[in-house]
Amino acid sequence: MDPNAAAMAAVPAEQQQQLLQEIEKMQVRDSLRMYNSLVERCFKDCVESFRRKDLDATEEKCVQSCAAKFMKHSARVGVRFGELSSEAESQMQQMMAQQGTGK
Amino acid sequence: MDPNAAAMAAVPAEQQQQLLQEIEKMQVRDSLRMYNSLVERCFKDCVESFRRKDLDATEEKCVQSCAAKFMKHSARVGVRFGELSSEAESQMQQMMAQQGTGK
Amino acid sequence: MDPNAAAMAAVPAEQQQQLLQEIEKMQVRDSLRMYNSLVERCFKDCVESFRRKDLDATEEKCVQSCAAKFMKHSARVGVRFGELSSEAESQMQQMMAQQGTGK
Amino acid sequence: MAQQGAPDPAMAIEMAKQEMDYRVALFNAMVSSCYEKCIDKRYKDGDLSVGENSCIDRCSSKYWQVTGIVGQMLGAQGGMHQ
Amino acid sequence: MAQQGAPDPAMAIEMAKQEMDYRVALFNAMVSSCYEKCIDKRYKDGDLSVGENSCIDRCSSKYWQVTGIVGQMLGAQGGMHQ
Amino acid sequence: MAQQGAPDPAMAIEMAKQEMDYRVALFNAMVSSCYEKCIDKRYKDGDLSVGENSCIDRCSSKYWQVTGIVGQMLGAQGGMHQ
Repeated sequence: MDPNAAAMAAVPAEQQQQLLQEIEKMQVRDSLRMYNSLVERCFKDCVESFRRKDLDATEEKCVQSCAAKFMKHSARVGVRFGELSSEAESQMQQMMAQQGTGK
Repeated sequence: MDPNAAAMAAVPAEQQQQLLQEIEKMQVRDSLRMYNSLVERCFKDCVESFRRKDLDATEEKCVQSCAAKFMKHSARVGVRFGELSSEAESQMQQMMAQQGTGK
Repeated sequence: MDPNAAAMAAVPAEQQQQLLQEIEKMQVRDSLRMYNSLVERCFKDCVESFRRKDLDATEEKCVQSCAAKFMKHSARVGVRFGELSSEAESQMQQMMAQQGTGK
Repeated sequence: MAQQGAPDPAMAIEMAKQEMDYRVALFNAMVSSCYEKCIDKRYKDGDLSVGENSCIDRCSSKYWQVTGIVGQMLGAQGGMHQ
Repeated sequence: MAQQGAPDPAMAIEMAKQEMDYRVALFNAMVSSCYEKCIDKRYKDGDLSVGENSCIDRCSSKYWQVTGIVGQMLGAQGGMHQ
Repeated sequence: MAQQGAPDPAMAIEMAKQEMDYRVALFNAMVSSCYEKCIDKRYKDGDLSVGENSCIDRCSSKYWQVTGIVGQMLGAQGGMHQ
């Protein structure tokens, strides 16, 4: 079960539109935050010298590899996170069904 | 004087209900943030090896001790924080009374 | 072009008042965050010993220098940030004018 | 999740929002923690190595388990979580 | 706290919220700063030692004093904090 | 910035707010990153040295360039930014 679907189910129909807008806001905010933290991290790891005001070729290459790696990393963690979440979700439902509170 | 009480006093009576809801939201948000930072810290300090996908007994024990220690630490800082806040509060009130602006 | 002005232009006139309030809120929030991070940083760099409960003269001097340096640093980055932003803004406008989409 | 007759729709929205905020924060912490533990910072190229990939999988799994242990302790202690 | 005739109730709520946000952030920073300075990270058991406890007390006190010094400097400089 | 006929004023406010939030976060990250790279932490006095000042200028410029590179990569990848 999609975790967002679970959250939606708990909300009265008339309010779902509002919740969808909140989700969208959150996604924009979150991708901007991700962008910022990506810049911060790759700058920290790749730029060491301040004898010039422009990035040299090595620094530029390093930033590109760093950003590419981070995005792949983040995507992979995303897949695992989804799996772990839905495992937990179905265990929870089984438990509730056994306790007879899941009518 | 309870700091929340001070904040409440500055707010018109009709709005206090709304402020109470804000406080409650803030508390939920804050305990979730605390939970997250606790997990992050104890994971960082206790889990070093990634040759298996499950925590071993040593790691599990370490996480438990870390979390227990953090909670005790946090509670103690909370007590000190409360003392320091009310000291500052009463100094402030004394100062205002002396300046005659505390009518 | 002032970046805030750009943001303002995208917003209908009746809503500008509301946006101004949002900006003000954000500024208060941001200066409190800056204050907090300044304390955190200077505490971390200047206070090492916990054999007493009061700061000694060396620690106090260190905190003052640290805070002064941080504020000067922050102001200088602010100037650079402003220059880089307006450069980027005018490049963007030139590009749009050339593409004929800037009517 | 503990919706014992909470009929107030604004409250329901608020709870759903906090649930999502929490999940986003958990995911972000997992990303950055496992990045620190698993990724070679020399950045020779932009691909993940075989070793990095399997480290990420195990790290995600262990991180999740830590979440569970800490959650149980906090729940036992004061019922703060749910 | 500088409520010179601010009659707008939405404004009063907003100020009270920011005051609380600020206090929470200060407390959290104090917790994590003193954790770094005082706590032995080997986690042999879940209790604080005598030394850790007294370090926490002194650390809290010194952290608070740093808050005061920095606050005064910022206040003198631009009146940003009240 | 992609305002293709978005007539909803609440939406416009929201977008303007996020734009500003983003700029503030970028500025803060630049301040703290360049502080780490450029500032001598011994704090003998409260002034920036000549070397620190020129380091700050170059650091700001390089940080901005990294922003551009990463922005392009993210834009090419999924159009996430704008």
